[in-house]
Amino acid sequence: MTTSREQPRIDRRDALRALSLTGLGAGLLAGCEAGEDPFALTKPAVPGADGWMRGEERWVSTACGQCPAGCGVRVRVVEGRAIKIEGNPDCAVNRGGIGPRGLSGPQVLYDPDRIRQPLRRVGARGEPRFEPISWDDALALVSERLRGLREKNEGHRAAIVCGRERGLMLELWQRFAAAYGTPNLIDGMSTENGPVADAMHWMQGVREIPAHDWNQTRYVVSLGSGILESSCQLVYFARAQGSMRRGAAGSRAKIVHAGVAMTRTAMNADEWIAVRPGTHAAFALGLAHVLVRDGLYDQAFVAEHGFGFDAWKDEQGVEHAGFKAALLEYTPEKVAEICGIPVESIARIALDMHANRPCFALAGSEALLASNGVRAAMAVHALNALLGSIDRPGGLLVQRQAPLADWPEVEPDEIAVAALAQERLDGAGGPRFPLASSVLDALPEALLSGTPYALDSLFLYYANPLFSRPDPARWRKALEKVPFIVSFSPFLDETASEVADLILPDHSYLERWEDAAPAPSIGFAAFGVRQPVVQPLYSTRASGDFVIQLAKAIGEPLEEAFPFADFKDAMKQRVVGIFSAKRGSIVEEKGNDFLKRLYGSGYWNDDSYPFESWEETLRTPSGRFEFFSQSMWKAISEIATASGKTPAELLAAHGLPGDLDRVCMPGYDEVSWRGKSEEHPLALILFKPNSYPVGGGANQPWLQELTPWTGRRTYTTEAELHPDTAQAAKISDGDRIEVASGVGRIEVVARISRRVLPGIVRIPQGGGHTAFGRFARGWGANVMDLVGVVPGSSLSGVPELCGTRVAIKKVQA
Amino acid sequence: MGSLLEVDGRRGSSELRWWSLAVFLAGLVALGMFGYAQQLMHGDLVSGLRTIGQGGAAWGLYIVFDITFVGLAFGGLVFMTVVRLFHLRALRPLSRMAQIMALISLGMAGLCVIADLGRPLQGLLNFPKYARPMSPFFGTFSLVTCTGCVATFIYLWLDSRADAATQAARGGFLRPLHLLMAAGWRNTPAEAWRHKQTSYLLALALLPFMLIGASTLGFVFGIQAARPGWFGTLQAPGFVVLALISSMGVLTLIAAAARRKPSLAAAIRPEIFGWLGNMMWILTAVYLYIVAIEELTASYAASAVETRVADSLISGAYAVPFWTAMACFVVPAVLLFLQFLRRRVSVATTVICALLLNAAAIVKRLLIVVPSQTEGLLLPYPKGHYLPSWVELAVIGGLIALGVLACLVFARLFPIVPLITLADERSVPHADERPKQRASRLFLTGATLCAGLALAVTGFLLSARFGTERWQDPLVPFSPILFISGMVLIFGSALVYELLPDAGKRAPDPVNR
Amino acid sequence: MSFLRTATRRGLLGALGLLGTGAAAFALAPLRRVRMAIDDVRRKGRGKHWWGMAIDLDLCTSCGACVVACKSENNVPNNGSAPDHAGAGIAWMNLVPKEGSESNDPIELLPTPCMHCENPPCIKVCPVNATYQNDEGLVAMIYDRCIGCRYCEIACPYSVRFFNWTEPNWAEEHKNLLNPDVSTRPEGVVEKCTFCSQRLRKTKENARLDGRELVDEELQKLPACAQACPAEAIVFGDLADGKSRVSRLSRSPRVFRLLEHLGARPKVFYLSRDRRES
Amino acid sequence: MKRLLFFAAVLIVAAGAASAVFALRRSPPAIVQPIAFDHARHVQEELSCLDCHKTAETSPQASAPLIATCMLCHNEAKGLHPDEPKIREFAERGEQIPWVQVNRLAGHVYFSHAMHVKLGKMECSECHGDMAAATLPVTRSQVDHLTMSRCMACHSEREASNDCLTCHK
Repeated sequence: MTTSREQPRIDRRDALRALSLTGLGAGLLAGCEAGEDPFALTKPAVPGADGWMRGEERWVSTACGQCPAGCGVRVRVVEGRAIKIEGNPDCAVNRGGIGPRGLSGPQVLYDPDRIRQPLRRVGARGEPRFEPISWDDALALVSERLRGLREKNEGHRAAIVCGRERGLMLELWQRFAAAYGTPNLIDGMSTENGPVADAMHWMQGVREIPAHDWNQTRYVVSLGSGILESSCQLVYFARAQGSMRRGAAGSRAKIVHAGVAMTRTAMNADEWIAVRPGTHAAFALGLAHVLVRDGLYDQAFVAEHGFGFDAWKDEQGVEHAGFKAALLEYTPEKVAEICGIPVESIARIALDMHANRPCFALAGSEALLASNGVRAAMAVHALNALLGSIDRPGGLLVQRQAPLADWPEVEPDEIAVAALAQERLDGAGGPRFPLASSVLDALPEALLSGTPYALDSLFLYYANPLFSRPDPARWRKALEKVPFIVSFSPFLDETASEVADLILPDHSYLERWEDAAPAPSIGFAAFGVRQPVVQPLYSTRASGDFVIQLAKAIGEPLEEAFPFADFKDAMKQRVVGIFSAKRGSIVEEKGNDFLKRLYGSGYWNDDSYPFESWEETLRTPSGRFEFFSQSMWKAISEIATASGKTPAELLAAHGLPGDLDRVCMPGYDEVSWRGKSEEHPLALILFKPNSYPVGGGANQPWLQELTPWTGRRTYTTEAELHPDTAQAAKISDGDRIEVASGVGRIEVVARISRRVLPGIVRIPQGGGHTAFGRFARGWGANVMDLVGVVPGSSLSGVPELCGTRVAIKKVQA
Repeated sequence: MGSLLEVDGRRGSSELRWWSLAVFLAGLVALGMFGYAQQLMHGDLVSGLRTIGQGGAAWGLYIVFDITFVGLAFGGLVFMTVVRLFHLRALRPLSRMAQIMALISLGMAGLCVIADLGRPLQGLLNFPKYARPMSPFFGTFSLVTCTGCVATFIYLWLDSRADAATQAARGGFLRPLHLLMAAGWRNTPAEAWRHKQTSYLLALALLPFMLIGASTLGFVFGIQAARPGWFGTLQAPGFVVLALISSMGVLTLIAAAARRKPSLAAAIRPEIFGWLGNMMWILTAVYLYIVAIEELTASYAASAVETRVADSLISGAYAVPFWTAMACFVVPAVLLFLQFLRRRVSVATTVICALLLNAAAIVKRLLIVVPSQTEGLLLPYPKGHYLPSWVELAVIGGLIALGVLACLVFARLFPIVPLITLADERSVPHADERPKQRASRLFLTGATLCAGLALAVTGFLLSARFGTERWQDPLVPFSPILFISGMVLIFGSALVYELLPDAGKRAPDPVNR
Repeated sequence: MSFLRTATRRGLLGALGLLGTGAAAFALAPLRRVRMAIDDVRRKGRGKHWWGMAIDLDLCTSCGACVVACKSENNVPNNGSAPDHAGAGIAWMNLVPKEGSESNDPIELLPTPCMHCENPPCIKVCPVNATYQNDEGLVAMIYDRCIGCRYCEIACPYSVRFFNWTEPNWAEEHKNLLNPDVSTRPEGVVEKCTFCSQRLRKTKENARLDGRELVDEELQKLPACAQACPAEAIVFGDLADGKSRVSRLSRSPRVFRLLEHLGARPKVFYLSRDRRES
Repeated sequence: MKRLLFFAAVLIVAAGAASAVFALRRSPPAIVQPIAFDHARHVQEELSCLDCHKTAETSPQASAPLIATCMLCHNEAKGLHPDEPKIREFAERGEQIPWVQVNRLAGHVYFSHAMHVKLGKMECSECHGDMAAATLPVTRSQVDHLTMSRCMACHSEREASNDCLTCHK
């Protein structure tokens, strides 16, 4: 509910109309208004509609593109218009269910503020003044620039930001980068899901977030995970949670949520353990400690498939302490003290977990997106190993990939090879971020300092850093330094409208061919096809097609690296693999029949998961589950030597205690908060509400009018405060308050609630757009203004979204 | 310019006063129309009303003033009927004011409802089509505003024939109108006798009829089980008493205004104000008693929400207006009571008390309508709040101005105080022995009456969907109209009885003499 | 003179008595009709079906899919961010805090569609018959009759009736996604959940065209909200059919209904392990 | 008196204006079809309604045929009708024939051809009149005369449901 009730403004025209209306006039006019049918509005013309018979209706299967989950959907198309989206029962991920994001698809397709043709900036950056240009001109423009760079042997001065974590579009960009020759491809995995994927990478040798066997598990410990509001698998988790809840109490699986707030996840859990921000890892280690202390951990698994649990010697015969020893310090008492929870709860939960195996623990952004993120993720992962839940029924699974055929190998020419050898701009894999694969948030610093080299061209695919990355102001400054920026955004988002020199609008996901590799969830392999459900509304172009055309336009040697007619063709070349594998839900003798069925049902999946296939799931140097990550140890030592330092020095340079062994094992470090506790006493916890799909969604009224949390205020950004916190600052519910950090300040509405711990300010992402269309603009505040970009302390370049301290004060209106 | 002239020496200044006042009121009306036009264009969004449960109230000022005006009408009618039935000669000078007040405020009430509707045009079309008696609105709308208007008008007309005749005799540019009103009044004993009869019976019929009308408004709220604070048996009586209070108040004001004219000052004696004052304090006492009972019951009630609403009034969000209203009830009541004890009437005091009481009554009605919507939510929706927007205020202001203007104009065109009382009824011949009646007169009257009754009953039953599916159109289209016209006929029979000309020897026409 | 007075008195008394009784009868008539209406809803020879819904709160994660699905299926207009639009929003299916609106920290959210009460308070008060209950227990609007007096909104205990405070402002492009099977509502009418009667109609007609009876399986997920629900917490069906899933759920020990004490007898059944009434 | 007359006059004028507005709304302008289609001629060719209005038995809409259907016969000139070449012109341009929908129902009305034709066993002519005799294209709605009361009368005599939700959406 609101307090402001301003009346519509009345200008002279209104007044005149009003007067003309008064009395009899009013009556007559009302009569005329009844003239055109109020019960059926006439729809605007859309391309291809005339090919449909009146009232003709088709259901087209495709894959949702609103978030990485890749749910299968069926779209109801009437007279060439997409009317409604429903879940596709054939899809193993959502089984006919569908979430609010997926349902809002039509509002993406028919957003009134979509970009309708390629745009070139006229006039200065900052103000959104563009001129439309033809696709051919645009292609020429880009290809010439890129060719020019290559000829100057400066391919590395082009960078690509691809907001995808997986899928063929990412691979296509990687292919492009490799063939063209630039090391600077930054993918989406470097963002929220980074730490979990890293933990998997260092301990299991698979850089991907794990899947979980919800159907068979009996106990789940969620460490600040937002599975029911912020995750990339909302529908699947909701379904899984539902399936867990069936059956009488006792036989039902339990969920325990340890976190700083009563989130939706906590709301639906059986128990909420309120731990202090950033101490989730300690809690996990406490549980592990109890399990080990009482000998309740899966000794068989540790013995057969574990590495570095007990002390061990490396080739040089140097003795290394094991994880077991490291665990000793995390006694329940100490952990309880760190987390601010009753001692008994730790032992209780630990025993419960052991009693109710199979069980697993999973951590979420609130626990991981801080300086200590990766080790925290490793701690949780280690806990799962101790419970013997790795690749076992009811435990953690490694998402199997569909048996796609490979594209022909790319042979980079020497120009490319030379460029690829260059140091990455974001410092990933270098002394700056030795453990990172790519660090999006490191770009601003690199661009501003111009080291190691100045960037010439930047390609933004599914990336809107000026809104969705920490410290947009800094990004703005940094991107000013880049002479040529291309955005593929279908909407005029902040980045596109403010800094992009060229906008090549992508089709909406309901208009293009694409694959949909579901984010890890079901475990077993699945492959979804995203296909056009309606004819493209405007002269937009699928970015996949554009990349291929670009490669061809640049010419030698990229041409032969891209032997595809278009992206659909490229995808088909991969799908052949599934066809020839002759397994899973679709098996056909003839390739065309296979394709027909694939496109018909929109999904292929092979719903058998081979448990305990260790060679698949443990790809570490030791071939075992590494409590002590040798690959990490190796990586750091090598990078250190390469930069002529000892590992200890390298660590010191990052402000870490110099013990390399310690770093390579799971553990709990205190969060190195941004901002001193004196002037910024409160911890900022931000989260993605489930009305926040890929690319925002603030332009989808259906999502925005769904309140981000269990409150009612819409079209505003609220900060959730504990009554004590509020009282201390003399703030009451509904007040406008200013939240300030060392980086910036925003104005939000206070929401007093016992559902957060004292000393915390919890704010959802997604508000405060300055562009992005009529529905998104002009309400709420962007919490990213409070968060700083990545500092040096982190080895993996984790975006520290939950590592900021803030202060609040009431805004005197 | 009939009645003003001959008595008033300081014509010029009074003229000026009159016109300036009229212009001012007209301006208010125009503003109201402008506001309403806003509402027509932008929808009810321009009002302060919003969805219940999403922080708003769905009913507000419009409904409040609908209640107020219906109340005034009811009170006016009660006054005039009581005066007539019990031959309260002393109060007779006010009877016409009361009638006018009733007539005009009935119109205002209708307009209030229209203003509240989301689709006024549809309302005018669909109500006569589909109206159903099961909804209390049927009562307020068809009974009160339509039938009440007609009945009151008939009474007013018949009652003012004699004066009209005298006016017509005086000539002036309004002569045709006066002649029309006089409807051939010849001042014969028979006519006088007949008029006594009709006015008597009419009064008798109107009283309970309007009682029902006023009570249905109470039902509108009383039957809402889902709205704590409304649900209860005391609503109807409460509404009735409150209505009487405010109408006595307004009557006092009108009388006081009329009294400012020297020619009338004599007729409207202070005792009249004494009587009004007494009525007011008695009624107020009764009303306070009712309120006390309601609040007491609510605050003991088991239902948490019931108590929440009560508390919001007594100590919560609405405490300030509530207690102000209470004060505005108590203080005047006490003052008037003292006046009663001291047996000395001060017109000024009475007027001030009347003003206070009316303000209190309106606020109280607002406090009946709103809190049950904003606080009385049975599901844990967030509380709502309601502030009238300028549009609502403008529309209501316009309506009130319209009412006053109508009063002024009438007072200007026609004696607001029956001339007969000015002349102490000397001109009315005493007709003690009953004159001979024409059989046809009685027959025709009876016929109309019966026809009316028949129409009304059938119309009622038809619009109640007897014998058809509840959702279907009534068997006979526009059956609500049948009902209304039936009621009109019932009262119209009075016209037949009185206006049917006598056969035989014509008495000399006093007008065209 | 004396004669007149006596006559007057007698007449007065007599007439008063007469009119009094008449008045009473007149006043009571509507109420009696209401009673009858209630009764014949009770023992109504209901149509073949009696539609109802069950919502399992143990499965529900309050993700809001039902809310959006409903808006998308039923052409519910967007409210928009304009400040004066606050409180004018429409959501036939809504998430309502189950506890503690006072302390402003709800523990759980209830998906709240229209309860399609067996004894609906809203219908009784409509002055123009613009809303009614059909033989299968659906409480529906007749938009063309509605005059927008909002009396039904006031009468509804669950606040699930919504008034169009202004002309729905569809962006021109957004008109493309309007569902042709559902009429758009003009300014000034009240609207509400229909249990997706248009989908029900389509299913019925298809069954008839195939010359078969309706089967419970095709009904369970019939409304848009039930179809979307990822946790399959919402089940629709025929309460008259004792074997249907919904009627089985409606007999579960976990079941409760909202504000049962009002006697509206809602046909939406909530299931929850701890039967916390709101 | 004069004033009374004046007011009366004003009222009459107002009423007149109002009724004029309503009258204007009543009669939409006659429709001009892109091709002067001759139903009678086609019926003579032994074509049944369902041959072109294919979905009349299976879906709510009877649907006008797409140009592909026309081209089945008109791919080479029959030379019987001055407008015939237009068909091929449209086809060559890859366009559909922009037929104008004549029979429109109010936005809140639902009508299913399938139910009426297949289950109700109604003849097309019952609502659309004798198209077999129509040599000129339809330019005015054929279903305007189908008022709600007539629908309901027919429904009750054929024992079809008269529930509002049957035909209103």
